[in-house]
Amino acid sequence: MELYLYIALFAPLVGSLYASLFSRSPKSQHVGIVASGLLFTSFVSSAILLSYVMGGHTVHTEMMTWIAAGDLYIPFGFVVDQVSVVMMMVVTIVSTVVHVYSIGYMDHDKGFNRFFAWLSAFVFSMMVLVMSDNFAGLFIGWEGVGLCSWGLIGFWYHKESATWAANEAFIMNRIADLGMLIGIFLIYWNTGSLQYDVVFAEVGNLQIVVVTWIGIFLFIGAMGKSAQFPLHTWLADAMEGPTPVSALIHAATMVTAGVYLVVRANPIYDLIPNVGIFIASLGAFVALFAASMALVNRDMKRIIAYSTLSQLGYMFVAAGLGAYWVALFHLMAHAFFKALLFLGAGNVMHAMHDELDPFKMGGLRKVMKGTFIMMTLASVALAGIYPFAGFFSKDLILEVGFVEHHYVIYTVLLVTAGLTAFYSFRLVALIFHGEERYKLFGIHPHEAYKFMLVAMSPLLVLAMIAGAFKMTYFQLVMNLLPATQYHIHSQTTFWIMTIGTQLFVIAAILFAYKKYANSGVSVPDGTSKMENSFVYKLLWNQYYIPKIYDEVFSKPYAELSRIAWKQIDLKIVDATVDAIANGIYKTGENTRHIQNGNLSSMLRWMVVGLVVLMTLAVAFSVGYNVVGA
Amino acid sequence: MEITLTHYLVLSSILFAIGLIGVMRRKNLLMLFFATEILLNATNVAFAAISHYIGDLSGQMFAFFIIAVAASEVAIGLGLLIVWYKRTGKIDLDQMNSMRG
Amino acid sequence: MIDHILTLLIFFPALAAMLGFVVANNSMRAYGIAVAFIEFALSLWLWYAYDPMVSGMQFMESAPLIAAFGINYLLGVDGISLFIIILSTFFTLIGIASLTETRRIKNLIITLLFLEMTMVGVFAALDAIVFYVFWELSLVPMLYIIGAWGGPLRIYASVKFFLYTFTGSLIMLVGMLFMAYFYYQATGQWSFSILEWYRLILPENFQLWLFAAFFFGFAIKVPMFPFHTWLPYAHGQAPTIGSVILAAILLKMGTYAFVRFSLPLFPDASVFFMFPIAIIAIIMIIYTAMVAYAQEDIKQVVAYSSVSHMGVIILGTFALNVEGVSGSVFLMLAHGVVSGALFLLVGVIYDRRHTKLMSEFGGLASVMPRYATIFGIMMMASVGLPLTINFVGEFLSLLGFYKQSHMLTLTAGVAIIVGAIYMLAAYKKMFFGTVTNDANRHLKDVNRTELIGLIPLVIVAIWLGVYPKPVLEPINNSVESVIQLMHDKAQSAEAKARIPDLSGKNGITTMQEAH
Amino acid sequence: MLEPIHVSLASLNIATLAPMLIAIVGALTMLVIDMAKGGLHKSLYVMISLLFLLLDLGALVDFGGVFLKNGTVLGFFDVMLMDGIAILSQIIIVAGSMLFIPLALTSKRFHEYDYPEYFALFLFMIAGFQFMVATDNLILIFVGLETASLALYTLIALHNRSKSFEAAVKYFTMGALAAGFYAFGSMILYAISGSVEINQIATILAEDHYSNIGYVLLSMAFMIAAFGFKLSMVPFHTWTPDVYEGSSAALAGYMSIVPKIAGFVVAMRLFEFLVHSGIVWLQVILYIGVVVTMTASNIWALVQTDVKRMLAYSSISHAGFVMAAILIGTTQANTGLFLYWALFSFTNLGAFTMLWVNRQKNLLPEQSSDHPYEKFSGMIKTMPMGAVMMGLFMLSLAGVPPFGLFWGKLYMIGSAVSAGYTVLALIMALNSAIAGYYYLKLIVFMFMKEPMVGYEKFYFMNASLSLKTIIGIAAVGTIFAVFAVNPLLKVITLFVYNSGY
Repeated sequence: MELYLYIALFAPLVGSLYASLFSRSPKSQHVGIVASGLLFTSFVSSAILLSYVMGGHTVHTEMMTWIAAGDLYIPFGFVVDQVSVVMMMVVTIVSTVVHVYSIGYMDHDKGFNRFFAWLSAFVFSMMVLVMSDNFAGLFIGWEGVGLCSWGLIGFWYHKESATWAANEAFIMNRIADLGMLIGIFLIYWNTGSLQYDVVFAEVGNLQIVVVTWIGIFLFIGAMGKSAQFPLHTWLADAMEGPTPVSALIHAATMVTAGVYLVVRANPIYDLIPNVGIFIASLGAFVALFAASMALVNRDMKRIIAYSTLSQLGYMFVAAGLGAYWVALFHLMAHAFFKALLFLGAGNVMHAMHDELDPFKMGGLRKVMKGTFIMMTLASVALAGIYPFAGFFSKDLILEVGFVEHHYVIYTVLLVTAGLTAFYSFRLVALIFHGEERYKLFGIHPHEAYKFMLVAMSPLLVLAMIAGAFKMTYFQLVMNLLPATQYHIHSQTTFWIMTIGTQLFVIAAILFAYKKYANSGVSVPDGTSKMENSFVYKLLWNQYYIPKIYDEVFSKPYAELSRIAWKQIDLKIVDATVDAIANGIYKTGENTRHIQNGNLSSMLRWMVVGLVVLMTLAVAFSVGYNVVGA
Repeated sequence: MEITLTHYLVLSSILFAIGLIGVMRRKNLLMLFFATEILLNATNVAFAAISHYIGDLSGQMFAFFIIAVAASEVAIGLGLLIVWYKRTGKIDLDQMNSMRG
Repeated sequence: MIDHILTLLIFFPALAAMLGFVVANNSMRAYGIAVAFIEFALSLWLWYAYDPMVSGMQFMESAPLIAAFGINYLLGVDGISLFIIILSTFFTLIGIASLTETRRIKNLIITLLFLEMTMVGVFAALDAIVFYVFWELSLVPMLYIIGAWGGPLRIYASVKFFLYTFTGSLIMLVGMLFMAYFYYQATGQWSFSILEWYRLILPENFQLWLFAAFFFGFAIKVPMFPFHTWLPYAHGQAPTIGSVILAAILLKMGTYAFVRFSLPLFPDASVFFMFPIAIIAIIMIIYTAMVAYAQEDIKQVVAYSSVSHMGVIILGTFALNVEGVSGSVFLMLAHGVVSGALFLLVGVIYDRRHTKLMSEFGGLASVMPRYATIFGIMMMASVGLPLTINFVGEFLSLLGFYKQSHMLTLTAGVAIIVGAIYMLAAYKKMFFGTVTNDANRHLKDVNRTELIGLIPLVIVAIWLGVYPKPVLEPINNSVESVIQLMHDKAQSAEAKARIPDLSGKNGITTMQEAH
Repeated sequence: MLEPIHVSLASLNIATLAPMLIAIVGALTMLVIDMAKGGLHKSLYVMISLLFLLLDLGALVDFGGVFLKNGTVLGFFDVMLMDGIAILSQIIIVAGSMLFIPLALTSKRFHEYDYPEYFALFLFMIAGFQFMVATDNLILIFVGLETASLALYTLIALHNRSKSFEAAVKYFTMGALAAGFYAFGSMILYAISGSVEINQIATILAEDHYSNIGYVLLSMAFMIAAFGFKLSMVPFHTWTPDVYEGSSAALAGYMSIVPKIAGFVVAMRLFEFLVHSGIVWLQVILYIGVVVTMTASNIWALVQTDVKRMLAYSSISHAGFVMAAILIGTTQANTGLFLYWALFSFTNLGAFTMLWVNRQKNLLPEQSSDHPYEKFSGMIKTMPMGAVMMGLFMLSLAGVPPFGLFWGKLYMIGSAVSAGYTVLALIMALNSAIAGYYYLKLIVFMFMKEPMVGYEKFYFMNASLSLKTIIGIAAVGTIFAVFAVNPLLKVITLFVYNSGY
């Protein structure tokens, strides 16, 4: 089985290296095919491993030593257990799909080969992240995905906005990584190891305050990667990258790494329920917060990104409340339908020549039937309509909130579910229904390549039927995660809740259709009453948070840096050194006239010297006598 | 009044002081040389006197040597002075400052 | 020959430099490469012959020099110095091989070979005075390199570099003399041997004063805030080769000296000064990173980033535990490789455009893709991405210091954020966007000569990031004996507590036993 | 009536006079040769001087052997005192002179070397210095001092330039004043102790428990003034730069070494017994004097525009540095003094010879002095070997290891440290750093600037085989000093320790 482990892990790396060999040459189809093929290999290996793990085994290997100093010992160790294998499956499925899809999507791009190098490298990093058997290995993957995310967001490096977004993403993630790093340090100095098994065995013996700090710092790391408030702004900006990237990295895999971390570290978070409640509360807040921003946004990809953010909030609610398996389940389901949604959006973008404003589209269902169906179904799944994947995973989270008696969280999530349905179908309605507003802009949309649609189909299927695997999945992960079943004891309550939620959601969908699927929709010009309302502006400007960050952090930092250089470094530190040197030199300049070359004054200096010496002699001897007497 | 050693020493000191003042004040090279001679001879007076009062000859020896040295000093000094005078036509100290700083 | 390999390593380049006066101008580069290559091969042989399991000094050589005053020609390497020696020979080779300078190349190569002698000498010396001799002597070739091949302000920069470091070293010299005097008082013998000094346990207040005296010499060399201002000038004005050697090797002398002298000689003082120095290190890390962010000149960015990284090294050194010190020694190597490579890279663009102002560039990624890639890799290494060489050192250094202080490490950890900020910003300014300056439109990508220098560095940066063990293990073993020595010598209760006791561990031999 | 004194020839121990006599005989020989046949070439006189100095040196080495076996030798009515430091300093004097005398063999003709009297005076001067150090009799010190000084004044003046005369007159006048100080100081000592021999004075004063402390201090004030002049301590230093500038580079280099060592030895004899007796006043004065001399002259050297003048100030600073040995007064410090001076001789010899090499006959209209810094700019390009040599000497002077002076500095600072003079040690170290600047300035000019058009031909104007040889010797001595230090230290320590210092 170790062989499959290594194949699953390194096949993407090989693909990446292969692609990077050609990264400077013009587009070559084979690069995409090889990379996709290798990813498929990886997927197959993962699948084999899955079946093996389902047989009740796990695979744990240690490839080689990485860092060993003092008592610290960090190997390149990999583990395939019930949790990681689920993640491996998600990662390899989505990335295989995205790879194949990208062959079509990046067809006309000059950086085709480079794209695949980065993309496969990302998958490799992600695999390292999920398969590592220790926190340091996790951190390698953690940073690796950050790097690839940087490279892919800024893939079109000639665009200022893209590179800016890339740097923003990297730096914000770094802020969180610091927290993660500190968490790792705490773990090491308190348990003496970074291996999961050792740490989790040891963590119960630690003081609770230490565990709390560990939990907090690790979660700070998770907040960055999963773009939780207040480190969320990068995710929306990251949409500057090519759409397959958004599908893979910023929807399905990388952003869920934070959730994975919390799930993985469940023995730690189990000990600190207070931190868990904080996580859950933050998750609930982010769910609502992000959904609210999605309501008014006019950028197709950003809407989906906010939706992702919102769904991450859901996952954190589940993880925070101790329902780790639920979180992981939603993670999986979400990966499928959200990736699908993004890829669909990619098709639309292609059709619309990179136009992102849904108000400028409309009526596309006629020309893009396949995409229309896929996106609609994905949105249905996202909204959580029975029997699609979202229903099983999302409703479960609501139930968890209810069962754990966190009614505020429950209410927030319920409202968010409605909002989710509304903005999802606002988008669908604006893109595919109503009048063909794009004609105003002289665009001639066309459907994407057929193989791209075919490539997307596995995701469609999974988005539809993933819920059916719920019990299988539960059986699998209960070996590793707390196997709590969340049942609402009263059947009546259960049915009222479930049906009520469904009705609420459907109502939201219908409202969205009513408002946006008619022919009266026009491109907003900023004059309508709604657009000038305070709430709209607040949401439109993302609660002014990017602006605040710019004003409070970026600009002062730049200004402070300038002051540090020009005022402190040059004018104080360096000037002091120069002043000492100049002072010495000036003293020389100012006193050299003592040597004026005149013999008389030279003689006088000698006599003065003598007189001074004599005076001192007399003074001293008088003093000596006085003291002596 | 008996002349004691102190008187000699005071005389010597006064002479020395005169010499010092001369060295400091004189701008004429020749007068400067005179002043240095006064300095040396002031010492001679003291040496001779001390030698006499403590009954030891080395003081007088010292004085003789000083006289000899002073004589050769004058020889050198006058030589330099003459050359200087021939080159510049002056023996004024204030003219002598081509090197400074 | 293996018994005198260190002597050979030190004086072979010097001898070759002498003979180099005879070589004709147009063949000088080949000669230089040949000599540097032989020297590098010798240093690899040293590594091969080195026994990584022995923690003490190996290849020791001793000859009386000024016996009457206890000065001996005493050489030896342990895991701490071995790799810095190899780094020196490696960078001399790379520097000469990728040399693009054409003016008075003969003088330049001869100077570089002399410089190599001093560099190897510093790290191989086990006698304080021999150490000091090479330490000071290294200033001279660097002075000449900056002053003769540098930019418009080269004279100011070189004189500042020389005088600043010279002043610090002289204070250090007084400290060394004191140390020798204490040894004399204790034993009745003069000795400047570091290993002999290790056996001396000094009263704490003496330690504090001596630590301070040594500190001046080391801190200016490192350079530590606020003694760092010579560095931007030196780097800004120095030719590429000068900056490369300066950043890669010469700065390491200071940090190396901390490990070699300050820690084992003054364990109590090291503990006493740990927090003040950590605060200075943090200022170095954050403040200089900010200054780097404000720079307009790419070379200055790299220069200030050096100071920032040196802060992490200092922090690791003063973690006073095996993890931290090993990490800081490893980071010395890592920073050498990475900053050396970055300076080489800056040199590449400078050779083409004769400017280093970032505003002159932009969009280079499309004009010079290979250049952008290598720069990107090195930038990521500099930022400390895992699986690159810098990460191992940074991680261990910070990890080590975390044992001593939570808050300070948290603050120092900001390094990974601010480091990313200035580096990414600089990279964006230079490489991203569209080409706006016509002068950049037809720049040639890196050529073969330049690749000869850059490719090995890329390989090393990744190889040692993925598999640091061959280097880290000997370092670790030697550091363990240093830490054990410190623990044994420490007198104050706090020092005993702060410095871990490793005597329970297997395979630890203290300095004395190994000696 | 005085009783006739019977003196046996053996007890006179005439041999103690041998070294000086050899020099004097040499001088007379040359005068005789000149009388017999005039117009002979200077090389003859150079070689004759060298031969006699060699004999002189041989005699001294012989005395060294005797000293190591039998200890201090007294002679000639116990006026001559051949102790360790006398022998050591004489060796330095004679060896230094031997290295300087070949500098007369320049390729350009200089007026003074045409006179055989020049060489005769040179040897007389050496004899004077030898007398000065080989006695503790104040009279003989005075006579030796004046003999040497008067000869030196003349040598300076013989250079036959307007500036030389000015220098000679200044030196002479101030020297006469200093002689007056010396005489008066001696007189006071004689008055309170009734003796003119330093060791007797020391004994008498000690027996007396320094009851006349006021007078002792007064006499010391005069003595410090007198020797301050000789050793060019601030503020008695004012003659130094002018005299160096006025004399030829060769003679200036000579003056920076030989007269000073003679001065140091006398200062050691005169001051150290008082320092050891715990006369705080003297310690304080010396401390201040040392620090001020070192620092002030360094600062003034910074602003010089002429290399020779810079070297003049630098040698003041070095002298101040070495004066610290007298303040510290331990065997280690005194050993350091001799070691330092021996090493300094080599380096300074080289530096001044380099100046001498590029000395031109006549100044260009825009030149204000013989050796402005600009003259050296870009030297590496036109005369690489010369530039490397000069750079080497500058580095050595700055105290960059492993060149000669570093070891001297190391040992001196080490002795300060051992004697507990921590602050002094730091000041000494920091002064080296300040000094680094002006030495570096010359290196900067030589290595980092472009050559001045029209000056190239002066670089090597005056070079000749003998000058190059001297530079070579100096360079070898400077570079390989590290190997000489150990034997030197051993010998010097032996001599100094056995002389009771």
